[in-house]
This record gives sequence, C-alpha cells and structure tokens, in this order.
Amino acid sequence: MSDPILRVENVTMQFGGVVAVDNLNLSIDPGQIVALIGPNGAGKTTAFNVITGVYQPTNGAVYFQGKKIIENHPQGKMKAQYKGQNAGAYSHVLSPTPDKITQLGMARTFQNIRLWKSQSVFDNVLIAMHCRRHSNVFSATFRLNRKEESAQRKRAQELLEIVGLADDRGELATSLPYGKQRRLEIARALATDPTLLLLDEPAAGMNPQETDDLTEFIAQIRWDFHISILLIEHHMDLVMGISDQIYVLDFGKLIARGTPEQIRNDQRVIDAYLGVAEDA
Amino acid sequence: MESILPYLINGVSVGGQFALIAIGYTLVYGILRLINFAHGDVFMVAGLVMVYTTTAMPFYIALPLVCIATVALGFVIERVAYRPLRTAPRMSLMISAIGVSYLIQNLAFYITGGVAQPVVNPIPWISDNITLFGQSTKRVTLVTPLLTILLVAALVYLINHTKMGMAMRAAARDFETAQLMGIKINSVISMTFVIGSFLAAVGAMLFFTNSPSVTITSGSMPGLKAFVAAVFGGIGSIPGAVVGAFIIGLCEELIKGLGYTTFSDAFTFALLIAVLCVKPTGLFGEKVTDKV
Amino acid sequence: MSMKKLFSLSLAMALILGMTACGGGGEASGEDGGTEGAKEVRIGVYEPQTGDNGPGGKQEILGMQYAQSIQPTVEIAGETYDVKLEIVDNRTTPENGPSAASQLVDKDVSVVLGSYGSGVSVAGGKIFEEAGVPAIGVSCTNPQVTSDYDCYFRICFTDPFQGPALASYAYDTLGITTAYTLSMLGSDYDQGLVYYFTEAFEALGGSVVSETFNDGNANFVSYINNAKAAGAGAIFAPVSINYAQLIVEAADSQGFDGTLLGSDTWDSNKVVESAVGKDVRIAVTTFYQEGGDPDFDAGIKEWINSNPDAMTNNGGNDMVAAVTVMGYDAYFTALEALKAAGSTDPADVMAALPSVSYEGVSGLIEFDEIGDAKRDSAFIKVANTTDGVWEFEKVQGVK
Amino acid sequence: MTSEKRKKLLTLAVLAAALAACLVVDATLPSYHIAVKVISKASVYMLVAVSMNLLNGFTGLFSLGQAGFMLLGAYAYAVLTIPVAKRDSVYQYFDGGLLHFSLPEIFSFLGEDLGTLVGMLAALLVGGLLAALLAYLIGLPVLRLKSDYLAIATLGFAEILRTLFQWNGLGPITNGSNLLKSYPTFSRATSYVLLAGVLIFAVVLLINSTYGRAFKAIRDDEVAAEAMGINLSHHKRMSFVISSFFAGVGGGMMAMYMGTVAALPFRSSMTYEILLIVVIGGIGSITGSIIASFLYIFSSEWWLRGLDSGTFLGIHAPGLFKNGFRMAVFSVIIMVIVLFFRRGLMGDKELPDLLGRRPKKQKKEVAGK
Repeated sequence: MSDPILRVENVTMQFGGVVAVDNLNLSIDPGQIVALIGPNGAGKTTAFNVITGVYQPTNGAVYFQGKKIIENHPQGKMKAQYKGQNAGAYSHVLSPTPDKITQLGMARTFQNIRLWKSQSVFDNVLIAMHCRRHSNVFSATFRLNRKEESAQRKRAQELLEIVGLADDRGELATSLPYGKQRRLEIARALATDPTLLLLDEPAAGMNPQETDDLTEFIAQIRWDFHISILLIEHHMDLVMGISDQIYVLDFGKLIARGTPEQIRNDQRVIDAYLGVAEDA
Repeated sequence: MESILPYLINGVSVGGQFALIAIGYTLVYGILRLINFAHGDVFMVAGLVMVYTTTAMPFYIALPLVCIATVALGFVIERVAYRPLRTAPRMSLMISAIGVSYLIQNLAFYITGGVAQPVVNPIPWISDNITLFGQSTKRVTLVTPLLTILLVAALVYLINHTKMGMAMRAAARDFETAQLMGIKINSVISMTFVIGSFLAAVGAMLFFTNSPSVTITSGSMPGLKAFVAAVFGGIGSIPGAVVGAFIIGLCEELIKGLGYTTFSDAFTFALLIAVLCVKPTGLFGEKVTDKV
Repeated sequence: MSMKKLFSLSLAMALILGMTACGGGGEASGEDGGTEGAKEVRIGVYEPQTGDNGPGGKQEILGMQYAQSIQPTVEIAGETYDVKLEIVDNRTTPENGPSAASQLVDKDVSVVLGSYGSGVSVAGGKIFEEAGVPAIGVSCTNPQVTSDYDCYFRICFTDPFQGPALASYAYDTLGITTAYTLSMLGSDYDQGLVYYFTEAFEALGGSVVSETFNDGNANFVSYINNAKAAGAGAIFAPVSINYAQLIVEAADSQGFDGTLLGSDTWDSNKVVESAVGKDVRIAVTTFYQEGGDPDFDAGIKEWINSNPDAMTNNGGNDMVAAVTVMGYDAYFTALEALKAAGSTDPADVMAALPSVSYEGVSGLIEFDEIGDAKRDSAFIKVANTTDGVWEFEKVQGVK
Repeated sequence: MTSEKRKKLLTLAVLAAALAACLVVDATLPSYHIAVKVISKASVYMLVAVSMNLLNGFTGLFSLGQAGFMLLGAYAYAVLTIPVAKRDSVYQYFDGGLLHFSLPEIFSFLGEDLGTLVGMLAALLVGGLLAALLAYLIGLPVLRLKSDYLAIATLGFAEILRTLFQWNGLGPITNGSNLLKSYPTFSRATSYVLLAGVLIFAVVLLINSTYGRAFKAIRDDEVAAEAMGINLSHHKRMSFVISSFFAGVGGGMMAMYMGTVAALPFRSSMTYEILLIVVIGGIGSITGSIIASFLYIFSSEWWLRGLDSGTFLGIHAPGLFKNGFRMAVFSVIIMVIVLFFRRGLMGDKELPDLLGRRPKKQKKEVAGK
C-alpha cells in the first residue's frame, strides 16, 4: 500500500494548562473517507485547526503525502507546563501558514460557515482558485491572463453545477439558505484543487432529507475528484454511511478507531456518548 | 549637559500629565477595543472651559465646573457617536472617533474664531515659582506627579474593590459573557468614559496652567503621546499606562537634553512602532488569542 | 434602489449647483447696492485668518480695514472710485494658497495685498503671476517671495536684513557672544531667519547653538535648560505668536537670565502681555513702534474701540501691532499705485508700482529693482514686564 | 449580456462627458481661474482617495499613512524636476543642494515640450516607486498588526517621515524646512484629470482582477481567505505597496498643484481629510471616492466659502457665518454620514451599477454589510 495521504503523529495541543488534543495519531489512505467523531468539546475542530495550520501544535508532527509538513515541540514557558507525552520526540519547528497547506493540496470547510459575505456565489468559488494562479499582479491587472481567467471562470461554473448552485451564481453568498451555503463552502474548497478535503460538520443544521443528499454528494465527489476526505460530523447516519475509518475523540484523547461496524459496538464509545443527545 | 536634574524634574511632570490622559485611552480600549481619537480633543475642551470659567468666576467654583462639563462631554460622545455603532465593524467605530475629533476641533475653531485663548493665572498658588533641589521651577511641576499617583491609587481601589469596578473588569475580559451575566454593559461603558474624561479634565487643568494659551490643536499632540504611553505600558492596563506615561515623558525630555531636539517626537513614534512590532501587548498587557 | 440613489445624488448635485448660483447672485446684488453711480475698484486681501498665522493675519487685515474706513475712495484718471476690499482666507498653509489666490483673481481685483507668512505668499504668487495681477507683500520677509515673481512687491524689510540686524544688536549692543537659536521644524520663516542671524552673528565673532522643536510642542522647559547649559546670553526664537508665549513662560519658570530675541512675529500685544509680572527680558525687531505717529495711533485706537469685531481680531485690546500698521501702509501704497496707473487694469497697476513713492506711517516706501522696499533700519523694542507694553529701544541698522 | 454592453457604453459616455466638460473649462477659462484650480485639486484628491480606498475599503487594512507617502512623492517630484539653473536660489541655504540634474532637462533631447512632459511623468513615477519601496520595507513588520494598531503605526511612520524631511541634515536634498519651488507644473485641469483618471482606471482593472478579488476576500474574512490558499502577508503587502505607489504619485501631483512643496501640509490632518472623503463616498466604491473628492474640494475651496465670510446664499449674517462655520457644518455632515448613512453616497456600488437597471433581487444587499 502506498503512503497514507495524511498522517498525524503524536499531536498534542495544549492551551495554557488545558490539553485540547492529547497525543493524537491518525492516518488517511488515498481515496478514503475518514470521520472524526466525539462529544462536543472533544477537540475535533482543534485537531482540524492543527492539521490546516491555523494552530501550531504544542508537540508532534503532521505528514502529508509522505512529507513532513508540521512539527513542533514544547518551547519557552510551555516546556515546564507541558502535560502531554512524547515531549522529547521532536526537535524541529515546522509551522507553515494555512495558505501554504492549502497550496499543498488540503482544503477545508468551516463549522460556522465562513463565506465571503459581500461576494456573489460565483465569485466565492472563483476567488478560491486564486491560489492556483500563474499570472502575476501586472499580467492580471492588464488582462494579459485572459486564458487563465476564462479557464477559471469556466471551472467555477462547472463546480457550481456540480454542487447544484448554478442558478444562484449571481446571488450574494450570505443570501443563500443554510444548506446551500454549506454546499457552496464545499464547492469553494474543491476550487482550490485539493487532494484531501476536510469537512467540519458539513451537515450541521440540515434536515434529514438534506443530510441524505449530502451523504450521497460526499460519496460522489470522492470518486469524481479523486480525493480523500476527513470529516467531523455528529450525524451518525452520515458518518456510518460513508466512512471507511472512524476515529473517536473524547477529552482530546483518541478512545477508539475502526470501521463503522467496530465503532458501533465499541463499549468505550458508547460510554463516551452516554447521555449526550445526538441531534441526528 | 551641566546637570540632568532639570530634565528629570520636567520629564516627571510631563509624564504625570500624559498619565492622566493615557488612562482614558486605556480604559476605553480595554472594554470597547477602540482607540478613542477624540480623547485628546476632550482634553483640549477641558482647557477651553477652564479658560472661560476661570475668567468669569472664582476658581473654586470654576474648577469643579470644568470637571462636570468635561465628564458630560465624554458621556455625550459615547452616547451619540459610539453607542449606535456597537454592532458595527470596528473600522466604523474608529472612523466615528476620528469624525468626532474633527467635529470637536472644528466647533472649537468656530467658537474661538481660531484664536488662541489666553490662560491668565487660573489657579492661584499652583503656578508660583519655587526652588526644587536648587532648580527653579513651578509648583505645578511638583504637584502634577503627586496628584497623578493619588488619583491612580483611588482609581485602582475603585476598580478592585467596588461593584462597578468588578463589572468593568468583567466587561474588559469578555464583553459578551459579561453582558449575559447581567452586567449592564451600557452603564459600565458610560462609567469608563466618565472616569476617563474626569482624569483628562484634571490633566488639562494641570497642563494648561503651565501654558499661556489653549488652541484648538492643543490636545492633539498630548493625546497622541498619551496614547503611545498607553500602548507602551500595555493597553488595557492602568498601571501600564501610568508607568508608560512616565517613561515617555522622561525619555522625551532627556532626548531634548541630549541635543536631539529635532527627533524628540520622532523618537516617541519610533518607540511606539518598535513596541507594537516586538511586543504588541506592551509592558503589562495580557495576550489575547483569536478564536477561529 | 440604484435609481433612488441616482436620484438622490442628482438632487444633491442640483442643490449644490443651485447654492453656488445663488451665492454668486447674492454677492453681485450686494455690490450693486453699495455703489450709486460711482465706480468700484477692488483690492484683494490675501491673508490667513485661520491656522497658525491666523491671529497675525487678522491684525494685518485690521490695518487695511482701518485705512479703508479713512479713505474709502480713490481718484483714478479723474474719476472717483469706491474701494472694495475682497478678503480671502489662505489658511496659513501653501496647499490652500492657490485656490484662495485664484478666488481673488476671479473677483477681478486690481491689486492684491498680503500675505502674512512667506510660504503661502510664494504659493499664491504663482497664480498672481499667471493672471498678471500685482501683489504687495505686507509682512512676508523671505527673499524668495519677490525674487521669484515679477508681480510681487513688498513694503517690509527682508530676512537677510532682519536677521543680521538682530545679530548686530545682540553682539554689539548687548555684548552677547553665545546665542541659542530655537526654531520650529518645518517653518521656512523660522529657519530662514535663523540662517541669516547665525551667519551674521558668527561673522561678528559670536558662536551659535541651534535647535529645533516639532510643531505642536507645548513644553519648552528643556529647551531653555539647553540654552542655559550652552551658556547662551540670548535666545533667538523667530517663531509664531503661540510658541513665543510658551517660550516666555518657560524662560521665566527656569530662571533664564539672558535676553529673548524675537523677530517681527513677536511684536504682538499677546507676547508682551504674557510677559507681565515675569522675570524675563525680551527684545524684538519690528516695522513700527507705537508712538511713532501719535495721530495715527489715536485714530486707530478709537476705531478699534468702537468696533467690537476689530477688538476681537486684535486680541481683545487696542494695542497697535506693527503688522496692522504695515497693512495700513500697504493699502495706501496700493492707492498710490492705482492713482499713478490711471486705470484699474492690473497690468497698468503693475507697471506703475516700481515708481511709487509713499511716505507711510512706518517710513518711506519705495521699491528696488527686485520689488523689495528700500529699508535700511528696523526698530528694536523691549518688553516692559510691569505694564505689559512695548518700549522703544533703538533704531537698528546693519553694518 | 446586452445589458452589460449597455452599461459599458453608458459608463463610457459619462466619462467622456466629464472629460469634455474639463476640456471646455480649460478652453474657456484662464489657467488661474478658480474652477481650473478646484478641478485640479479634486483630481489629486480623487487619486489619493482611491488609493486609500484600495487599502482600507477593498483590502480591509486600516492604514493612516497616506499623507506620509504623499509627502515622499511630492518631494521626489519637486527634487527631480527643479531646473538646474534655479537650484541655487531654491536651495539658498544649502549651497544649491546636492543634486545637479533635472529630469525634464535630461529628457530635453526629445524636444522641449515632450522632454519636459516625459521628465515630469518620470519624476512622478519615481515618487510613486519610492513610496512603494518604503511601503514594501515597513510593510513586513507593520502589516502583522491588527486593525487599530496598524492605523496608529502607519500614522507614526508618516510623522517620522515628516520630521526626517524637515531635518536640516537632509537639507541638501530636501531643503530642510524651506520650500521647494520653481519646478514645472501642469497648468490645465484636463492634464490632472486625465492623469488621475488613467491611474484610477488601472486601480479599477486591478480590483476586478484575480488579485483584486483576493483583496476583497481578505477584507471579508481573513481566516477563510487564508484557508483558501491566499497568502495573507503577501497580499496585504501587495495592496499596501500598490496603494502607496498611487499615493506617492498623488503626492507628486499635489506638489504640482501647490506650486511649492513643504512638509508641513502633509500632516495627519491631511490623511483624516482623505479618509473622510472615502467615507463620504462609500468605503469600497471607487466611483464614490471620485464623486466625494469633487464634492468635498469644490465645496470647501469654492462653493461654501461664503459660510466663512458673512454672506451665504444671499443671506447676510456675519454673526453666524464667520470663520470656521464652513468646517463646522462640514464636520456635522460627516458625523451624520458616519452615524446614519454608514454606506456613504455609493455604498459599494460603482458607476456601471448605477447606470444599468438591475433586477429587483438586489434589494436585500443593503443589509449585507
């Protein structure tokens, strides 16, 4: 089997005295859909933010397509405060900004939708292609990049058609209904031409019908775009329906991993979720 | 340089004046995250009011009036220009602050006719010449730092030991949560403007007794410098603002004493930029992390 | 929505255009009302009324207004013309100069008086030159004002005269060998005078320490201490009135025992008033000494006292500033030029100006080939700190 | 698409009409006429306002350093174009200054008129480039700062720059506190309008390019922009540099308009004035900035002068209409706009949006921002 597309190695994220992610290990093989689940506050989004470069982990490393892209070890004040494991295992600091990581081929959506609110639906997708441009500011300003521009516009239109928003292209992004905004976020992430797509609660706030459509849609884009997907989700139907692997976090710790079947029967997972009302 | 003493004395005095203004900046910034550009102009208005009232009535009536008028002005500014923009982007708020500053200066211009208003010995006793460590100086030079420290001590007590002070601290820490906890955020904010303006009024009285006239731009430079002091000390922190102000005041006068008079202002701004770039939280400020 | 916006926009435009039209119309009718058959000649007044030099500019305008109240008409080529002063505010700074100047030109003025402050005069001079309107500088002392433009004349002395005059007074009369100069950074007036003063003072054998302060500075204590540390017997600070007051204040509080030397800007009642009761010595150069012409003094004081606006603009009392006298003389010089030209055409006035000779309150006014007044002496005045008045010291020339 | 075409045509027609009006003004009025002067000044301001809008309105960076960059451009223009023969008299206290060349003279081999023009434009360009270079250098540390800190840091930089240019130590180049003058200037309003117009057109092209869209994305949501692969520091710096370039050129044009250059006018109040123009016009609208510049300059320099001098609209009331009334009225209007019409004259609409009739779905947009 080839290298995993993403490998998270001993990642710990500690804010002051609070350990939000505790020694997380996770890997995604090419073409897989992997879900990260766990009760609220388990550290799922924090893990996302570490992987996408928003936060610098306190300790640990992240590999993307076999290459180490993020690494850190406790420094300064944190040296004394550090509560996690593997403190001596890392010695380098590698901390790219989120845009670098996106350019490597990782794209994400946000739990609390972050579309560019004064831009049209079409422009939201178009702007996301900016990171794949070849033109410089002069050629772009003086319209010497017509070819690239028209290719991008064509591609943006295609993406809108794929997510089913072609009719709304001229609308303001924020004027769309909630479900459509989530789809637009996915289209926007796809526009950056990723190999790994990270979806942060893509079905949050959707009704069962929309959730079913979304499940189908996610399964579909994996094949159409030849991508792997890491997703955080509370809708268990969705998670169980499409995931190849499921990782379960609780209080920052990984408490289980396995196929949907294994997870369904895992006593620790059931305990962790006990009393936690699911919104599915 | 024959003796460093006169520069030190003057620096401490200037620092005391800056400190009183800087607190106004730091309090407001702590809660609203707004650089109140109009604060320097409030200071100037206090000076103008002092000029007008002290010529018309005895100083023991005039000075409390100055405080009341200035506090009222600060209160009204917040009500009219900042409160309606509470949910607006921060840029709008800042533009509003610049607009208020512009408005106050232009109104003052209209009222004064653009002519400097002479200050004629408004407060007896305080502007007499005295000799300090063999140096001739004015009594106000000595009074300013002492009064500053006294007022700051009172303010720190107020913030640490009263209900209003607790509410202010809570609001500074987390605006929204404080609101959810039932703190009347509007009255807290009004209170910060009232305190800030009151201290600016006291600062103005001390500042302008030492000065022959009040012009409409008299507040701009002290305002800007006081703001630098607040940033330097760590904006949001009261002791920071005071320490920062004294440091800035001393540095400026010492630089002048060293003969680099041309660059005394430039130095202040360079210091500001250096602090912002190296340690944006200043000497005493706390770090805030943004949520994603 | 957009149509609504467009509509409101065009409405606003229409409104403003309408306002302009009315504004213009209003002025025109005002002019007509004043004249009953008599012709009118317009004299432009290009002075700062706002900004740092606002107070000085207003005092200068007072002189012109007083002169006009005495002599509201002029005889040109056998006809009597009413004189109308067209006053614009050049706001002290060069960037507002051009539009203010072109407004005057727009009003068909025959000659322009002003400005207080050289920088703004140079900025306006360009417009006057293009329009071919002559200008008479009243108290702008920088040599560049007249050297650059053919249209610019000047009735006051210049910095290359004033600086050395003070240097000579300090060195020869006061016996001072070390001087400290203090000027505002960014003010060409201050820097120019310091340059000429330093040149002359060093040539006489003295030494000079020079420092500058930033605009907006309000605390001069450290500067005074620097002067004391340098062992200076005099502080030469050719600064605007507000700063002059601050320097007087600081010199007193720091016990400076030398002399404060000021240029023509210091010759203001505000400066001398701020020195009342203080232990300071102040000496200034000026164009005119109150008391030099008692009749004139009495007349203008009466006029100021009977006119509340004039009183305010003069700073609240009836002391006569030298720039007011210069304004007065400038007005009459302009009338002389109009008479000599025999027409109200600016070009004729410009041609007539070089040969004008007028015995003014401040002395004889004649122009040299550059357009500068031929003046070889300045008045030195010292402040009487008990009564708050200027006292005549001597007439100072340059060797 | 026909409506798009119609919009384009109408826009062109409006622009052509504006240009024609300028030509008429130039042809019928002498160069010293107030109308010529205010059009020239308004053109300078519209360029600078647009440059500020690029940064503040389109990239969401609240910078208050515009006057500093203008200062640099103004000095560069003046220093490079003063005729060699005039240098002795201009640099009267600095032995004729350090530089002994003048760009218009260097290009004189192109013929006198063309050479002067090329030299003038080259000097403007150099001014712009110097401003851009400075922006590049200070951009790295400063642009990391959050909104209000950025504002105050850029304000500080502008003030430091002003001190440096007034310092006698640099006198052989900057003439210290003394005026720079005697340099060639445009005398026609059309020249100002055309030059500023061409440059603004470049800004419009930039804003509608992929880079301009990236700027807007940063303004709308920095976190999302970065997550979509837009390099924040690179793009912010680019916007800062480009904006400063235009401010620098604008400064050079300001020097032309003023006829003399001194550092004093370029203080923070000039930046505030430009900021208020941008706010009046609508943050995020180029058209708004242009219209507001003209309205502001025309009113303050010409139309509303009556408010200061006793008689306005034929009403004679010296007690009310005295010095400073105009600015007082102005600042009240500005506060009303800031508080009640936060979107300014144009919001984020442009000229073509006004001309083309749009479907009614646009209605919701007002709530958008």
